Amino acid sequence: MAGIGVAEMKARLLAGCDAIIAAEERLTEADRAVGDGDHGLAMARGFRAGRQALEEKPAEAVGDLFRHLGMAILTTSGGASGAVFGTFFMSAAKPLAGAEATAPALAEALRAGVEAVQARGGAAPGDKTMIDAVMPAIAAAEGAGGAAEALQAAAEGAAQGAEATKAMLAKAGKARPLGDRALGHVDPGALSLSLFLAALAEPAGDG
Amino acid sequence: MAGIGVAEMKARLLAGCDAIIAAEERLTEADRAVGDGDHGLAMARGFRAGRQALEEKPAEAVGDLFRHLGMAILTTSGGASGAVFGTFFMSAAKPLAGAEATAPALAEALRAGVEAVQARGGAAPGDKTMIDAVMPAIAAAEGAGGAAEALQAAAEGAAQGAEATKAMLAKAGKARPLGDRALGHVDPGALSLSLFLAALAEPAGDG
Amino acid sequence: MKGKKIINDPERLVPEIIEGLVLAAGGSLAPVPGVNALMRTDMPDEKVGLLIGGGSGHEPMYTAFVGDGLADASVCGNIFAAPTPDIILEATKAVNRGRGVLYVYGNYAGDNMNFDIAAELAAAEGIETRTVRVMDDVAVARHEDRRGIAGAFYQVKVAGAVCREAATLAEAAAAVERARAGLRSVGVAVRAGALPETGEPTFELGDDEIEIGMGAHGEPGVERRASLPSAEELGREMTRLVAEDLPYGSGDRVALLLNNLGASTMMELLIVNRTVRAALGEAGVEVARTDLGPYLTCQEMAGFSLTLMRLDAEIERWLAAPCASPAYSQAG
Amino acid sequence: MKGKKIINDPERLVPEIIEGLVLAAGGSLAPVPGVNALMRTDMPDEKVGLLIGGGSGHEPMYTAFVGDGLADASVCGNIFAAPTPDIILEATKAVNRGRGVLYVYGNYAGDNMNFDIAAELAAAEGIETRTVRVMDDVAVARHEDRRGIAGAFYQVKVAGAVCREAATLAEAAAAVERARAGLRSVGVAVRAGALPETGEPTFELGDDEIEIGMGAHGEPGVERRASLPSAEELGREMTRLVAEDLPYGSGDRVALLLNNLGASTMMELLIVNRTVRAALGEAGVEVARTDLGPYLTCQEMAGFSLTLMRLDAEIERWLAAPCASPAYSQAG
Ligand SMILES: Nc1ncnc2c1ncn2[C@@H]1O[C@H](COP(=O)(O)OP(=O)(O)O)[C@@H](O)[C@H]1O
Ligand SMILES: Nc1ncnc2c1ncn2[C@@H]1O[C@H](COP(=O)(O)OP(=O)(O)O)[C@@H](O)[C@H]1O
Ligand SMILES: [Mg+2]
Ligand SMILES: [Mg+2]
Ligand SMILES: [Mg+2]
Ligand SMILES: [Mg+2]
Repeated sequence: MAGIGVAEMKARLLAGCDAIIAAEERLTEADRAVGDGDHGLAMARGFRAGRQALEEKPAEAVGDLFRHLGMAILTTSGGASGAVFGTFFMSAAKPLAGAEATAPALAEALRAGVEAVQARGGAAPGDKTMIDAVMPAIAAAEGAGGAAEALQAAAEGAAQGAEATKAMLAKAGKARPLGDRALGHVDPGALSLSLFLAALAEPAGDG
Repeated sequence: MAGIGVAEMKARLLAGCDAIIAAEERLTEADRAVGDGDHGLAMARGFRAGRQALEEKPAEAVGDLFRHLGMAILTTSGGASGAVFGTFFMSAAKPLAGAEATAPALAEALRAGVEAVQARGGAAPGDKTMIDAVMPAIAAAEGAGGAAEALQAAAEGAAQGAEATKAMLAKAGKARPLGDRALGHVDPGALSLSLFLAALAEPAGDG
Repeated sequence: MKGKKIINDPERLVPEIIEGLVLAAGGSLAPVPGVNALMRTDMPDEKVGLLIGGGSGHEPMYTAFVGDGLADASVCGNIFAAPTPDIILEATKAVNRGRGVLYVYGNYAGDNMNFDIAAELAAAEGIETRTVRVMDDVAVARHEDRRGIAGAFYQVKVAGAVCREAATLAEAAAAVERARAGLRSVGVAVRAGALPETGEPTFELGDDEIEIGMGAHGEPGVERRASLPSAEELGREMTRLVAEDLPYGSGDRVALLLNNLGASTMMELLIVNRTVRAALGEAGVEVARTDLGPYLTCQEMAGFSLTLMRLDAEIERWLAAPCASPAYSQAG
Repeated sequence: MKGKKIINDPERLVPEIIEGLVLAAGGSLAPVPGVNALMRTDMPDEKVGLLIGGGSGHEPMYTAFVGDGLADASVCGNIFAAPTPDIILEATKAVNRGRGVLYVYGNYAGDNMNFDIAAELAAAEGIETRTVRVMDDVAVARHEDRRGIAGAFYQVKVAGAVCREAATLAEAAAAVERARAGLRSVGVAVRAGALPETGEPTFELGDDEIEIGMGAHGEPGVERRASLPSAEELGREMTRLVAEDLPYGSGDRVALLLNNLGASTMMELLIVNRTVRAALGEAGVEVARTDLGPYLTCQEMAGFSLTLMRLDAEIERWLAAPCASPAYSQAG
């Protein structure tokens, strides 16, 4: 039941950033359907800055990585996603104070992140936001034995959660006034979160 | 060598107005190529008003008809064409003071009209304006025996004159700054004048 | 249709907007060092600060409404993206003169969260802030979800006058809230604008379609129509949507704003104004002032919005108070 | 692309524009009875009259620049068509206060002829008139053929201040001529606007093409380019075209106008302003004031124009003089 150390987590987080950057157009498309069409731009901007912070800033604990990533997103993305994902990663940092992240700590981190997002933005599960991708990720991660397994489970949970947002009416963010026209469309932030977790779940190469 | 009386000239002028109104799109197209694309609109507006004036206003002399037509155009067309065609018809009225228009009087009327236009707008023959359709019309009409024949000749001259504007560089009006890009395009006002004269040359039905 | 914009590096739009605006302002505005924000250079020493802002791309709103009698500073997010908390915090510090800072901005999830984070950071540095969001868009049913659209002009104008004379931040916030209570707008989209970074339209609208109630970023509205109605029909419908919402009625005195969303013509707005005035007149609503032009745009989106603000003697005085800014100036 | 405009009867555009504007002006403007023209309601008894106008469809120019310190009346032709002499004559009579009337309008064949006819009719009624045409467009080589574009704003502003203080018509005309001598502009078209009556674009321009020097009705310019250059390249080129024409040079003090031709964004104009200022700065030209926005539009044409007016102390005072109109107001 090995934990994930700073070096490996850094490599995984970098892969997560790359996944977001690569998905820029897809995310923007998703936001054009239900929002104002800038989600990919904002996310790519934020995660590029996050990538740079991860590479440049010293990290002793795994949580330091999450804090650097969150702070970079918060101060460069802008928009709803900057505040949401920035808050999410910065708050997820707290349960990861050690040099290794265990499975329970990772589940705890996701929970701390989503709770902070809820406190910040007032959205609830079912409102068709990235929260709906995080919730099933937490549930899935909680049952996992090892840290890598937890990330794997979280990724699967997030993917299902993102998919499930298609059936939801938007109640938060720029898609809010869409009403039932948002039906059938995935929430852009939920999609981002699931793509990020999917990349995080891939075992890191020799980064 | 019969002259044309008031009733017949009125019918011919009405036909001329109808020809302009019917050519609205073609005239606008021509102006889109070398000017601001409103010539058809302005001419149709003016000649519709001219048509109404011809039908409603009393005319004792042939020249009265031309004066009514010119005044209506001057006060409704607007733009260059309103001033030009309004001035043209109003000034053409003077040599047509009698109840019948003879061939020499018609040639004289065309000349009076074009001289007034030149004085008003400062354009010279060869500047790619309606003047270049009037000039050959005058020359052709001057050789004619009867009034109907004069109109026929004028129409032919105007058609050739309009055609010849294709080879001219614009020096007046909104096409002026076109330089050699105006080459190959007919001058809209010259086209109007030739269409009007062509309809005028048709023997009137029992109008 | 793809966008076709006269720009340089799409990554540097916002700093270049700020640079161009500071130059155009001829000395009355200066950048807030290090962040995408600008402020007046003639800020008095004792004053409740007024900070406005939001995503860029809606110029002149918010960034060009900075100056005496209007905002003290504005913060500029990226195109259509709320500004980040660090920018807001810096600008807050720059305009705080010991009496705290009032935030006025549009009610969008992103703006709310980023300004709220900044407010907490400011509080941690001992700076008091208060927030009165613009939420005038009647196209959204739930009141607390209403977006802030062109009514921002009247709200910023009132806030500017209020913050000039208010003794305390709380007093200023209460006054702006009172004025905001009578502020309602609705928009209509006729054609989409394009995101300058990608050239892509921000939303899809058929060649003949229009959407009544569409938001300033192309957020969906209340009714999509298959064809463009006449100015009279549209003007009546939009007046009805706004007037019935508050409602405005007989004896009310209002300010009327017809805002060009970008590519519509002043000709169209003037033609619509006839109908709006006729409809308001029939309802007994008296128009005390009319503003008409591009106040809050959405790139080159075609369409307009209609705003009414209910007046009383005090609100009318605030609207009429002198002000000077690149976007709007008014004699005393 | 077909136009998509919020209008009613295409035959009644101009009277409806006037009606909407008179309503928006809240009592400061009134129609001239019976013709498509409007005038101020607060016209003083003794004053040189100032009459402006031209084809409609360029709003706010000319029709919305009527008021104290600007024009006394404006005459409105149909869309892009010079007004007819009868309209001009009526408006001339309406604003003549015994000191004669100055005509300021764009140098186009149609306007020249119609105003000249009106001037002769006015003379026959004993009213003296003088004419100072706007002819700022450097895209036309021959000086006397130069079109009047957005520089009209500065010329009307100066004429408004001058006619407010001049004792005689001749004095007023001479002053405006003197200011006009230092006025130059150039435009660039990025996309065509559409004629409201037909929905057809006023000119053809490829999806990627632009045309530098294009006139306000789509009259051809000096250079068509196959692709859109950067704001920096375009701003430099346009500044060069204008600055080299007068020429403006080291030590000159100028007013700078960046005019939105319709559907361009303020964002773009601000970005261009950076470059214009840099280029002028390098040439030693000092910018005393900047105006930026839609002053003379061409329906929803995209593009902008750049205008410089050389200043001396007197011209600067005229530009700075107070004025109030629906399109432009300025405190004293
Ligand atoms: N209150 C909120 N709580 C959680 N997530 C939110 C909230 N508001 C918005 N989001 C997320 O942000 C995403 C939109 O991000 P983005 O398009 O970048 O910002 P904006 O809406 O400001 O344009 C949404 O898809 C949603 O997942
Ligand atoms: N100075 C002039 N003298 C004679 N004809 C002229 C003159 N200026 C313009 N025209 C005629 O007017 C026509 C253009 O008319 P129109 O398009 O209706 O007016 P505008 O140029 O004001 O848009 C030109 O094709 C030309 O024949
Ligand atoms: Mg978005
Ligand atoms: Mg024309
Ligand atoms: Mg956004
Ligand atoms: Mg024209």
